[in-house]
Amino acid sequence: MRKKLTSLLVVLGFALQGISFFFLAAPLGLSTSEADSNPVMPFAPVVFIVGVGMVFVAAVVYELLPENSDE
Amino acid sequence: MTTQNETLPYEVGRLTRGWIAMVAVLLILMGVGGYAYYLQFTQGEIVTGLRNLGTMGGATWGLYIVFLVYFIGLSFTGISIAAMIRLLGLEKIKPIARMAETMTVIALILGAMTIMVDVGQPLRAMVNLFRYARPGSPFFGTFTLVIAGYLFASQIYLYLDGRRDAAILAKKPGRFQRFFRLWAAGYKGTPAEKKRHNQASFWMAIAIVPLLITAHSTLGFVFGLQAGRPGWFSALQAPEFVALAGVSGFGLLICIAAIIRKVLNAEEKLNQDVFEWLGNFLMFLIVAYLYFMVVEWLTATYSSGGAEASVSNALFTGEYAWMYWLTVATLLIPFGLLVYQFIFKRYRLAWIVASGFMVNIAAVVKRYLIVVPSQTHGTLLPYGIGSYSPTWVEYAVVLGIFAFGTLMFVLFIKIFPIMNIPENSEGGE
Amino acid sequence: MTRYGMVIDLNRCTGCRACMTACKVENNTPQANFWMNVFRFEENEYPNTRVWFMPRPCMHCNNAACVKVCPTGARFKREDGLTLTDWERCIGCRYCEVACPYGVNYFNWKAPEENQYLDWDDAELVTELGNDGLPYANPDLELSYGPEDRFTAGGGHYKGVVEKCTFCVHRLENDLIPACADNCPTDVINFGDLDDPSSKVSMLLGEKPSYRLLEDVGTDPNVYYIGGTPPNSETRQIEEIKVRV
Amino acid sequence: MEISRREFLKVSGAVGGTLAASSLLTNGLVTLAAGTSEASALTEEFIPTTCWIGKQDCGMLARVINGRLISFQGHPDHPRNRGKLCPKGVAQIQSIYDPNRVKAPLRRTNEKGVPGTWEKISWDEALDTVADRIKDVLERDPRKFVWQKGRSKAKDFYDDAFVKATGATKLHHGAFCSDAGYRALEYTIGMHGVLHPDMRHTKYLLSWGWNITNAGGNKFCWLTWPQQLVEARERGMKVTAIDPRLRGAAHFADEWVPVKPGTDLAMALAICNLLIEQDTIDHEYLRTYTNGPFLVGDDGMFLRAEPVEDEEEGKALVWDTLTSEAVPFDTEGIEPALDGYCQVGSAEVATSFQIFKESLEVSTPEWAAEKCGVPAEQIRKVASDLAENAMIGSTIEIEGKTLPYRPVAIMAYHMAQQELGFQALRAMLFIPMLLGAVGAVGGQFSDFTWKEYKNWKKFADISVNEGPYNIYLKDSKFFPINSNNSSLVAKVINNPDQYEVDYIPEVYLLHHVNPLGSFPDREENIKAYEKIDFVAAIDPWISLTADLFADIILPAATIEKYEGPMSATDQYIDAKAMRIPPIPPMYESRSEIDIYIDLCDRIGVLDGEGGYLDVVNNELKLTDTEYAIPLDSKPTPRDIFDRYAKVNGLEGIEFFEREGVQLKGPVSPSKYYPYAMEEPFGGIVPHRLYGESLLVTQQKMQALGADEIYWRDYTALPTWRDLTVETSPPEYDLLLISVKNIEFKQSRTPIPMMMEMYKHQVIEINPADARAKGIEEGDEVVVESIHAITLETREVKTIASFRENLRPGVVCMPHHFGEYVKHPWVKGTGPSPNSLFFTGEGYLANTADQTYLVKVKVTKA
Repeated sequence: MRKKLTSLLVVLGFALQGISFFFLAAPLGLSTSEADSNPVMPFAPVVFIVGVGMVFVAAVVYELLPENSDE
Repeated sequence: MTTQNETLPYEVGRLTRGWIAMVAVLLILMGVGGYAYYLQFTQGEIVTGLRNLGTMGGATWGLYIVFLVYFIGLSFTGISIAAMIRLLGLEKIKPIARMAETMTVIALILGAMTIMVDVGQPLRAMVNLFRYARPGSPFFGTFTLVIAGYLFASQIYLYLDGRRDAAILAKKPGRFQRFFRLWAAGYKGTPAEKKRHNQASFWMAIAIVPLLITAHSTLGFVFGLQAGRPGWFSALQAPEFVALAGVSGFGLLICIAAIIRKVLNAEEKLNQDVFEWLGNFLMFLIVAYLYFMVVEWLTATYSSGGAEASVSNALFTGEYAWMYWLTVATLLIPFGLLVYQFIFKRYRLAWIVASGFMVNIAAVVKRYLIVVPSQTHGTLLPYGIGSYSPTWVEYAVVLGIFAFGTLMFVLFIKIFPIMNIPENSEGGE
Repeated sequence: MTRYGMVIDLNRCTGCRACMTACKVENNTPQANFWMNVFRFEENEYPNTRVWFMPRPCMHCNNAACVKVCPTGARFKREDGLTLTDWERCIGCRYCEVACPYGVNYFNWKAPEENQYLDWDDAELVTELGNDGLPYANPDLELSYGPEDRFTAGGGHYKGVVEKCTFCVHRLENDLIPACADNCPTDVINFGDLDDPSSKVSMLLGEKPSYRLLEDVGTDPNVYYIGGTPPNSETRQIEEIKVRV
Repeated sequence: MEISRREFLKVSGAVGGTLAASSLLTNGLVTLAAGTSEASALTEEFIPTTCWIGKQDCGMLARVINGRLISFQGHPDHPRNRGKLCPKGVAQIQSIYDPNRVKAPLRRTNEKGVPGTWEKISWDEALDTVADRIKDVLERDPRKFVWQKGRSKAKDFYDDAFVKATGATKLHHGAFCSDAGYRALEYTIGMHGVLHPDMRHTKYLLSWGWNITNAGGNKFCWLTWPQQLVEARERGMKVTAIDPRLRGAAHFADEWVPVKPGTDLAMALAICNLLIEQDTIDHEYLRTYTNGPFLVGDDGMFLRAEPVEDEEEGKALVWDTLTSEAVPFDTEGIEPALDGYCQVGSAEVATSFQIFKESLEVSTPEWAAEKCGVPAEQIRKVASDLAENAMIGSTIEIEGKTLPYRPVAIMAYHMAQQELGFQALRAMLFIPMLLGAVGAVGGQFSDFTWKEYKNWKKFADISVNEGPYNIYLKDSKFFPINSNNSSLVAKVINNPDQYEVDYIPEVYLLHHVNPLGSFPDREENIKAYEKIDFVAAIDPWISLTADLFADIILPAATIEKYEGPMSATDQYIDAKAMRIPPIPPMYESRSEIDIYIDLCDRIGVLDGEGGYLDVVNNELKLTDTEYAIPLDSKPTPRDIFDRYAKVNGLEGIEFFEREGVQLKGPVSPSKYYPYAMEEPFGGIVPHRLYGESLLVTQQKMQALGADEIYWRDYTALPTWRDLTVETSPPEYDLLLISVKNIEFKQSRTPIPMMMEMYKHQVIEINPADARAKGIEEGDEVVVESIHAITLETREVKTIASFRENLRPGVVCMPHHFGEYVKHPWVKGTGPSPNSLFFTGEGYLANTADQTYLVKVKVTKA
């Protein structure tokens, strides 16, 4: 459970970073229109930061979360 | 009270007269910095020495950006030390791990502050950066990875690493007991917990090294990707930034460690070995950086013409030459001292500390030389030579930020042990 | 598709700087902000001297360095080729300014009302006009333009925000050409659609050899020059515009 | 006038939503849009008017929104500027609203001679004070009332009316401009103008001291000429710049002849010599339309026939080659000899052309090369280029008429202001005359239509009277041909006995003129003003002169008034324009016409015959029409112009208020080309190649005992002599000239936007000269000038600015600069070159025209 949650956070964190970076934030590459200057989703950078955060929060979760009863 | 305080290690909670005086001085400096910033905020950056490139013949990035780079450079150390302890098993430098991590956290906060004092619309920036930040901008990395990710990661590191000590301190009654208990978050020091902490730390160290490289490179990219700015446009910028970050960070860490050793009379804990290791490590970083400088110098002078030459002439022989050669001197002298000690194994603390101090001068001045001359002497259209000299406002604001950082550090020292508590004071083991 | 650009015929340029004042009046730009700048150059030594002039608007590059580096998308490209600044989004980091190889960006170091040449708050003037501030303020600048209704014209020239040549976006939307091109006494500055083969700018480019400034930087500018050669390292400015606020 | 109502409501909608949230986030700045969020429809108008800042009155459209001037743009139909404006034209909007304008009539409250302190007074009080003083002085001695204007904007009928109604002595700015050139052309070909080409056809242009990129040439203040030049260049016209400084002609010059300042006469003579030597001259023109064939006796005077009937003197004789005898020049069916000698009676006499030819023998290219400091080869090249391009003998068909085609010409204007200016311009004019280019298609022109100027006849017999003289020495033995020079007037006021003047003026009325700021020899002028009892100024700003010496300042309106009518021709299209106020006069300022009417009313010279209104009627050709201004009325300016419009067949002033410019179509070739006229050159022939009356004048001056310095340049043919400035001590090794920069030339006031582009005075210097003196770019330097005769020195401090486009040995400082007006934007801008120039003997041409040439030394401060 603890390890799963940790793994989940790490995976999710990286996923959020990736999704936000490549799909939600303003598009990469040559700008040719007004739309290129806007994030696809407002506050997409926050998602990215949350993603970064989650990866490291995973460590906290891993350390702090009590083990399952089977331990 | 006194009894309680005496029981807490490293003068945590003990307010000496010297400490209070220092805090007072820091508050005054912050006040001056705050007033200067108030002027800047209300009147605009007209109160700084910054001006537009081109027809205004100025530099639009100046002291603030210099110190942004410097502060973020300092943050290199905490994380890298922590990572090295885990990954390379360098147990002997454990005593400086926490101060390094603290330095990292504070440096990153100061970095964020310098960005805010630099931008023209700071309040807007706080919203718009989160709302609109574009991955395409090299600044994206600075805002997200460096300021947010890096800061968050180092805080977590600092936190997790401190749990053991917090748990120990939480056992002692006192004002901070609740705080320590909260920090410890149920840490009991069981072998399972230790194991888990070691595992977590190890994996975090693994995760953090690429972040470390990326973050410092990102800052290098802020400059290195600009094809239109002679002196900046270079693939070398990113690795140079990583190397100089290390140099300045380790240099400052040596200074801080030496001060703490003196103030806390921790000669035993912060022994010669620690400094020797730091000195040697700094030496290798300086070697790496000097290598970059030589490469940079050759590239700039070998066949350059036009604006590129204008910048390099200004750097090596012109207006900025004294700063450039000061940088070279403040790198070569420490290098010489450290190599000498390394070869003859005759270490002197004072020399190591002096080296650490000198490389920080080099780091600040070199950042100035990265940021400013390319703007004043590097216009590709013949705008002519520009000029920039910081005003008192900029100095005051930077000093205020420094004072704020120092204040955070000395406050932290008073609420949490700045070094790991020795094994013997650990109860129940 | 439309791609606005300029073709500047240096053979015709007298270096009179009327484009600069036309720009300043039209866009109410504050002191020391020259969205359009005219270089006056001198080359070689007496008696083989050459004197020539070169207007420098924003190049409205296709591959604009400023757009690439802008952290917030305040500097953006429009589909019609304009490179504009959204002065409501700009945070004033000045990254665009250091990235731009042409030196066309101007940060507002002061509040606009303190930077408009004369004391427009003079009591008698205020009585005469009924309000303070710049008497000849152009109301078009305060409007929003484009599909996203963004504030891209001169605007208030806010303190702490970067601004630059807009190709007079507010005029374009009213079917007028930029003020500099409109006023140029000797028709040096030609403005039009580079993608339209029948436009004057395209025809000029077809007829005469042209160059763009700093082509090797890779910015792919939309401003072309006809006549002479680009400035080189021997080109010196005379009567240079060097004004600090 | 085009009015549109545009919805600005969009603003409130767009900003409203974001405003509340973002007001904090915009760093405490509420968006401007918020201020107009309640704005409803704005009324936008385009009011046609004319520029006020320069001299050529370009057509403008004033964009006015809700009664507020927003911008000026060029009037698209105006021939002179075709929808464009110069930088000052656009920027003058700042001057209209300038809070430093004189806002109300002012009275001085401190002593004169120091910067003024002023109190506001009512218009009534101000007008009464000024009118009382004028009335008083007119009653005692009308000569003591002096009126001066810098430059008349538009037709000067209302100035003239004031001068004529009051009998004031009128001074102006011409002697500082290019009047020496005007006098030379008036004398030689009867035209009022200097030299300009027929830009549609010219193929080779000598840009002689023409500052193409900054200053106007002949007749136009700037914009029209560059427009035509650029078109001519695209057509293939070649340009050779004869100029010590390439900055003016810039890249428009194909060749640069960096002549030494003041030696243009030598250059012109050498070119004439080469043209004659090569025999690339138009014999036909010279024989038919000049006095070249006139026979000249030993005394230098023409041989004349016996006077018939009421003639004062007989007609000059020429040698008819058909009959081989001397006959009056206008005898029908003769073929006069242009050159050579002939036997008349017992004497062998030469034609005046022969004399000219012989006089040129010394003027070889090598001789000129030494004087002018340029290689002889360059001079030869100019002469051969001229000869080659002149296509002597060719013709062209223009609107069905076959006309001579000589596509070479000279553009010269302000360079006329030099010690030998009058004769230099005559010699320069001889070049197109020799080529037969005067009035030919593509050739040499000097005015828009070929019409006689009053001086043509006057100069046939120049009056030289005995003293006492008036203050500008009109008809004196000192300066018989006289462009009245107010710096010389200052000298006269300071030394009346020396100039045989028996009074000094008491009352000055200065109408937008600033002698202390604009004219050379500031010290001389200051001393003179100290002697003037009462000075009143009509001006929108407090000029340096007013600040030091005015007792009363009357605030004039700038563009916000009716003024006109003004010519709008570009030399090819005829048009008339009018200045229409786009907004009411700012502050308490008033139109000058209103001011003059009120002054005349108070002085008592408004109505009645010979009064102000009567003269206005005459000048506007209203007299004896149904639109004449009733002499007992007090018309408004709009009313006057309404009558003017109606008498010219228009509906009224509304026409101009709507259209701005009245287009009259292309100038007919028969008006433009003198060869297309019914009588070639309109009968203003023969052109005075040989200046017999100049020689007569010299003799008259000698007879009255004038010193040589005054009469030595009154020679029948232009004769080179060494310049007075060259006798300065050798340590003063540089020649200072003044130049114009477009940012502030002829500006009536500092326009901040323009001042910003040119923030500080500099002295332009060739780097080689500077480095030899240890001066580096941007160094502060002391410039010290010396008077070659009196050895008086003057100095200013300024900044060195390096120019490779400047001839070594020459330095220059921009004109119209410095603290010439009370205005924050001139503070600390540096000195005016006027402080370094001298006036008076040695520094004036024989026509009293000012020179802008002085020897200086430049040292590092």
